Amino acid sequence: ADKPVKVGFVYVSPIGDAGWSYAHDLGRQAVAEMDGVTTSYVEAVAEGPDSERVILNMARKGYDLIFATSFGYMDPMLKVAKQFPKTSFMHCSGFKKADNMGNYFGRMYQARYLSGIVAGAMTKTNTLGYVAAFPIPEVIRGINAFTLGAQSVNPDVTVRVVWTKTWYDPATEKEAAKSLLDVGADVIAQHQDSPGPQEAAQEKGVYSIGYNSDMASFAPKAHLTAPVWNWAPYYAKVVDSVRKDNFKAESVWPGLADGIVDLAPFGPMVPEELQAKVNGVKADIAEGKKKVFAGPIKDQKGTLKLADNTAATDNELLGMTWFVEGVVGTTE
Amino acid sequence: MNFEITVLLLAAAVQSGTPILYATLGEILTEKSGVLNLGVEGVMILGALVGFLASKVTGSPLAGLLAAGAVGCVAAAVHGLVCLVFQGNQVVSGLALTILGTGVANYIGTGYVGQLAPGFAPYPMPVLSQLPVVGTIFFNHDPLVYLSYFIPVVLFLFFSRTHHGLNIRAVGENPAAASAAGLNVAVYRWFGIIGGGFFMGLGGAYLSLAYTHLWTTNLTAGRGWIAVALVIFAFWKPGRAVFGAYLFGGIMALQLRLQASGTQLPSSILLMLPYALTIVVLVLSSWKKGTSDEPAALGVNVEPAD
Amino acid sequence: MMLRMRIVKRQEPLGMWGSCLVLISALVLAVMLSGLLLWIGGTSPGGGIAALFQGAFGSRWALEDSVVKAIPIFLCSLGVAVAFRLKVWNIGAEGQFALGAVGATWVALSFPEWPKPLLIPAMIVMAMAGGGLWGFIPALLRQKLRTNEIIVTLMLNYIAILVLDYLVYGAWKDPASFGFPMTRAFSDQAVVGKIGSTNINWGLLHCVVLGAGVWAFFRFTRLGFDLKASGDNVKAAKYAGMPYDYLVMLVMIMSGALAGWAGFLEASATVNRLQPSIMVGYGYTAIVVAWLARLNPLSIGIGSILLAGLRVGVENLQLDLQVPAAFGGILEGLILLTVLAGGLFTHYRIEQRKNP
Amino acid sequence: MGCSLPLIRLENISKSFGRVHANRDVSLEIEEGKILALLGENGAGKSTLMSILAGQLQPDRGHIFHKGKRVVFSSTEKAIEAGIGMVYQHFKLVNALTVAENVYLGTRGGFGLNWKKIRKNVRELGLQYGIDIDPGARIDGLSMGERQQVEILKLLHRQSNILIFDEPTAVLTPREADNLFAAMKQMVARGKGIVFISHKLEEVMAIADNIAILRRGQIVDRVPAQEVTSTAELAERMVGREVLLKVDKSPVEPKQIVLKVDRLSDDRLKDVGFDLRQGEILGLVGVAGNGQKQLVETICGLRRPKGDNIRILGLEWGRFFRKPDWDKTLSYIPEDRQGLATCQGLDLLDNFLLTTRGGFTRGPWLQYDQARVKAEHLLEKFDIRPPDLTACAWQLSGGNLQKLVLAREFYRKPRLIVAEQPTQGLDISAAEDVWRLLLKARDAAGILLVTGDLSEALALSDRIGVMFDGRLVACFAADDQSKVAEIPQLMAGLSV
Ligand SMILES: Nc1ncnc2c1ncn2[C@@H]1O[C@H](COP(=O)(O)OP(=O)(O)OP(=O)(O)O)[C@@H](O)[C@H]1O
Ligand SMILES: Nc1ncnc2c1ncn2[C@@H]1O[C@H](COP(=O)(O)OP(=O)(O)OP(=O)(O)O)[C@@H](O)[C@H]1O
Ligand SMILES: [Mg+2]
Ligand SMILES: [Mg+2]
Repeated sequence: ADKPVKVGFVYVSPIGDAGWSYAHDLGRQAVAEMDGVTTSYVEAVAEGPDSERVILNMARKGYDLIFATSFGYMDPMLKVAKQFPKTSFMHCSGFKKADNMGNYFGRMYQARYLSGIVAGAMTKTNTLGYVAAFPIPEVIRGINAFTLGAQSVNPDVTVRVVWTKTWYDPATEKEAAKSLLDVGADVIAQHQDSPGPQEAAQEKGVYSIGYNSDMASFAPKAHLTAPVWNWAPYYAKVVDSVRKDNFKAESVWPGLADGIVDLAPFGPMVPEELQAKVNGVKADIAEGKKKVFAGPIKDQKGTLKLADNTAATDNELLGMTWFVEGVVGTTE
Repeated sequence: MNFEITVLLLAAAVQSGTPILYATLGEILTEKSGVLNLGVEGVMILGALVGFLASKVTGSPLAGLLAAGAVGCVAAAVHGLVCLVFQGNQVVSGLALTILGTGVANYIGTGYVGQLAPGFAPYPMPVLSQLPVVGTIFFNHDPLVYLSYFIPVVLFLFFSRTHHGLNIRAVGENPAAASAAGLNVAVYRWFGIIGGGFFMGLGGAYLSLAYTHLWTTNLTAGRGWIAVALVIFAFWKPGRAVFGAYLFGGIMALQLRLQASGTQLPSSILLMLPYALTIVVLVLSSWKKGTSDEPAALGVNVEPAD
Repeated sequence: MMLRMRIVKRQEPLGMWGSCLVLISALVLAVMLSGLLLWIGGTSPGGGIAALFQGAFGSRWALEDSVVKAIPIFLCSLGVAVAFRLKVWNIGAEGQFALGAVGATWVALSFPEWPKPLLIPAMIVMAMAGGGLWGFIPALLRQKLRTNEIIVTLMLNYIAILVLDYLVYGAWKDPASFGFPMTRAFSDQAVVGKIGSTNINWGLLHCVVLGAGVWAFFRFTRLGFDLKASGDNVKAAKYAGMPYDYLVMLVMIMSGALAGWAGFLEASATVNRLQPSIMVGYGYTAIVVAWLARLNPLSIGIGSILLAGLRVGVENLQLDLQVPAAFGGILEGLILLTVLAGGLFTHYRIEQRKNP
Repeated sequence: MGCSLPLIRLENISKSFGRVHANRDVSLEIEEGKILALLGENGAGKSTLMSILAGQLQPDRGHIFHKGKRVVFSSTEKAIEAGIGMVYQHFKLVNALTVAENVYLGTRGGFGLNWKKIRKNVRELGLQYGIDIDPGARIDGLSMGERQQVEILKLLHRQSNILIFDEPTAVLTPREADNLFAAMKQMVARGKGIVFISHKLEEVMAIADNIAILRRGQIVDRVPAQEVTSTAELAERMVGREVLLKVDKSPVEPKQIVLKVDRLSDDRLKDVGFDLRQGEILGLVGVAGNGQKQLVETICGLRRPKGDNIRILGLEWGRFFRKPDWDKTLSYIPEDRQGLATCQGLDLLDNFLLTTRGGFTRGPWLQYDQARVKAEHLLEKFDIRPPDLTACAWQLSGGNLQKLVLAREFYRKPRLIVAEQPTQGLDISAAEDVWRLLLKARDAAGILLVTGDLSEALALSDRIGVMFDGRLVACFAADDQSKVAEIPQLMAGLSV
């Protein structure tokens, strides 16, 4: 029989943020259903010393596997991993590894590209709005992928970006969306955890693209689709490997192919042929036939960042801090 | 930015200023009685949560609104208990109320995050909303915005035209004199605290029932503190509070619109605007002194009556 | 008559034991109330409080962790207390902490090769300058333009955090961080190390020295006396020829410098770099501690460890019993309110009405 | 009516604050149409007794009877309802409100105050009693005399029929006082009962029908006013021994100028100028609020003068205050001992150090040990009780606090003394001590004595100045009898 395992999760925000940590916690809940698996978590843990202490305490308390789900947990986790060689560690969104510590992330940008296609096809004003939290690579990458997707069906499209500097503040996010609507955007996408922007789009009678999970219930008339997270299968796989004593500290970055990211069901206003087209691209990406970041790609100033026939490496993607041509906004 | 966008900006200013306006008016009522309540943030967030929950359970946003007002009263009463009965320091009690209120709201609200509740939808005022410019700015909102137009007027009339308004001002200015005139100082201070809490609760509910229709942790995001600052900016006058709240709401809306229209300024700098401007405005308004209605006994506890 | 009791001001202040009794009763009441909340939430109150205590002080590690976390709280709180003594309501320790970290980081990034005995003091000086500047601005505005310092310090907190953001998202971003907002890790010379084999850094020693220094400053120096007197009665201070405006600015600079020092220690000793998550609200906790401790440095030490322990313990409560993080705030708020309310009994007596 | 029941009967009222027995078994009757004067030294318990009657304080024991019926005034509201109105020693007015608003404070009524009508009413009410005040004026713009009229208007508005005046004349010019007495006479003529508290014995003799004397919380004497023949007799009854309101003043040769004020003007002061020499006392008299406060504060460095019009000990104001020596310079004995001269929350040693700390400074350090020795000595010398340096200032009685301030300031061996109401709140024997100290200090210093008490000024001063409306309207030698006789008119601003 499999040995019983204790799995700990460290979250950067309260799981009540309905977003990033919430999505991971759905994964945790799925894992907790497995035989012999017990889970626990600590939420709202600041990156830095607090996280080191929390991870350390989990290790001391005999947790077999620990997931840390924010970039800033990387160095603290590495320190703890060296002290507890018997414990397995997994870090989300980083790049450092140890014998007993792996890292993982999801290629959300692939789903974002698909949502960009939908937005680009549905817009009439050729202006898309994007409410974004913090100018970090993950968000910037998403905006770029979204823009490339939109441009693939509608070369005239521009994407306007507003930074809120908050992950969850529904009122501010909604206001940010409204500011985009006021300058003519007619599809609102978001890298935010609250459905505030969805509401703004619905009230104005235009379209929106959600994030994290299916946000259709918040704005049924506006919600076209949403790139969503689905951590459960991956977490189950890792827990199972620990249970079977064959945990390997790997670096994985699964995408559409593994179902870790996906697109929420289309709203009824998305035409059949568009749906079919998107599904086609989705299949191509999943099969590796199509790369999202494939040259030629120019940045906002028109400098060529990615030459023809080259695809961005994972490291380039992880460290992306520039906007592609067609994005209006700054990365500062 | 063209004319049309400017009008939309002003409309946004009114809306994003409204929750702050409710809270500011509540704080003015409280401070007029001589009590400083720095717990606005905590009271607001409890109002937001309870308003949301009540609306969800009953299906009636109005019930939610009233529940938010009621919980605002209760939360503020904690401050009253500590300051009026136990003679605690008002500054610290207010801070504690913020910590406690935020904690309680987030604790209870954990299970409801990201859920929807019936709320107030935009309701363009018949006829009025058709007016050019003014219609868009003032009469194209939800009912709670319209309600907020009346409260400053009511408060103004209350303070200047009623006995109780006169009495509450006297209590905030000089409790000893008020007491000698036969007034029960404690009763008026309780009234100021609880009445103020009611409006703060409404301000919180505005966030979860009108501005958005959902609950998340830290929904108020510092708006309560802005309200405290605006009271000083408003010289304790309800009319100026309207101006201040819309100004602040306007700057928040403006910095987002600057971004949306493609400015190259870093977002950190733009986000500083509202806070920096609050300081600037505070400095400018303390420049010309004398017109402020600051209650002379603000923050001073009254020794228990013999 | 409805009320047969009346509240009478004490002629003599309540003695130390009486005050302790009041304080302990208040703490017990706060813990009982939050236990009640746990019980309503379906957690065993006894087990919950035990887990909390276990996580805070129950083992050597726990104790060390609590002490480490108490260090920045202590310094911020010491700073806050210095300002509060003069009845200047500095709510801005949070921002002063941020600017202190920024100042120290600037030195650490600009001169990483300097030898430790030079680099560390330079970092401290710049941290104090940064925090001090952030304290000086509200003081200047208060004395010259009569603006309310509560509001200004509060607004400056928001601004300071955005300044920090601006730097770590921009000019100071570590090129190797894959675009994440953090500076390069500090060089070894810029890091305040740990004491022996413990997890506690030498910042503890800074705390002891600074705490004793502040205590002695108020106790033995003339300037300290001036501050004490001005804090008790501004008019009397002016009467006695004390330069009140100058004292307010001095005290706010001191206050900010101490919070800035805390920012330096946090950046150097515990995080080893600057990143936005360095801001976890120590500056606000510091206010709570300063008040609980009645502005006395020794009590501030005890209070910081208590509150730090509370924060650390709450993590254990989450891990073992899945109690939401917000519970820590509830307990903190309750403690503050009950202790505040308990103050009534140290200053007043409740007695039976003699005349019915 | 002709019924013999008194309006109010107090029976065996007792009240203590901690260890202080403010009232002990006091019984008193207030009759219709009569003025009852309440006399007693400072701290005798007069205000306490009247505050109990007004519902501000609750008696520990004893009862109050209103027209023969027992009543309990558990709040001021109850007392007001029963027709009791009090003009407090320290006015209870809201400075930021207008006259009309203050008058209407506490009145019941529906919504919708019509201020226009109310102001008219207030004005008419005042005119009935010869009070002419703008009902729309804010209190903080009014003189002390006008404020008192507002207090009276409040009582009239409430139709109180038992009126209590707690030291009403302390802030009035002689003329204003006469007006007040006229109004009081008019009120008793309409059947109201009045309690009148004053330290000015002549006034009591002139207006009271009955006199009651309190000493240490107890009624020690009760006499009809006609039976008292002289103020001296009254004073003796009050203090319980013969009082000599005189000190020996031997002339001292004035030496160099220690204070020179030259045409000083600001928003309150107008062209004030005088010299003060070592060896003389200049008594500055005037009704409170005529610029004395501003003058004193400017001289003592709390307000900045406009220009170089003040020279202290030969130095310009700015130079002098840049870094004044702690000793042998200027000592200021302010009127407000609790709010200005001391820190109530600090102990006696700290309070001693407040102005003398310059003498105990070494480098950055303050030498507490040395200061303790000196301060112990002073406590003994000035008989300050409790003689305990660790006691806090708030624990001291008014007289002892003043002694502490004097001990501290004289320790500095000043060459210029500004003394403001130095004997206010002190009983007669303590006041005599202070007078002697001042006269003794005159040898080495010039003294500016600001006082509202004319007899004090006359007893101590070598020269007298009169202030009115920010001006020094007259300044003359104290033995110039013709000028002295004009002082009341000068104080009232009447040119003579
Ligand atoms: N609230 C109080 N707490 C403690 N002691 C008090 C209080 N009020 C008055 N006392 C004390 O009670 C005594 C009587 O005071 P009271 O004010 O009645 O004297 P008074 O006769 O009016 O004196 P004065 O002529 O100075 O006005 C004094 O010793 C005073 O210090
Ligand atoms: N307002 C007050 N609050 C608290 N205690 C007071 C107050 N006033 C007086 N006391 C206390 O009452 C005691 C006596 O004060 P009081 O002013 O009656 O003295 P006194 O008899 O008038 O003496 P002196 O002639 O020196 O003024 C003092 O020791 C003081 O502690
Ligand atoms: Mg009195
Ligand atoms: Mg006395």
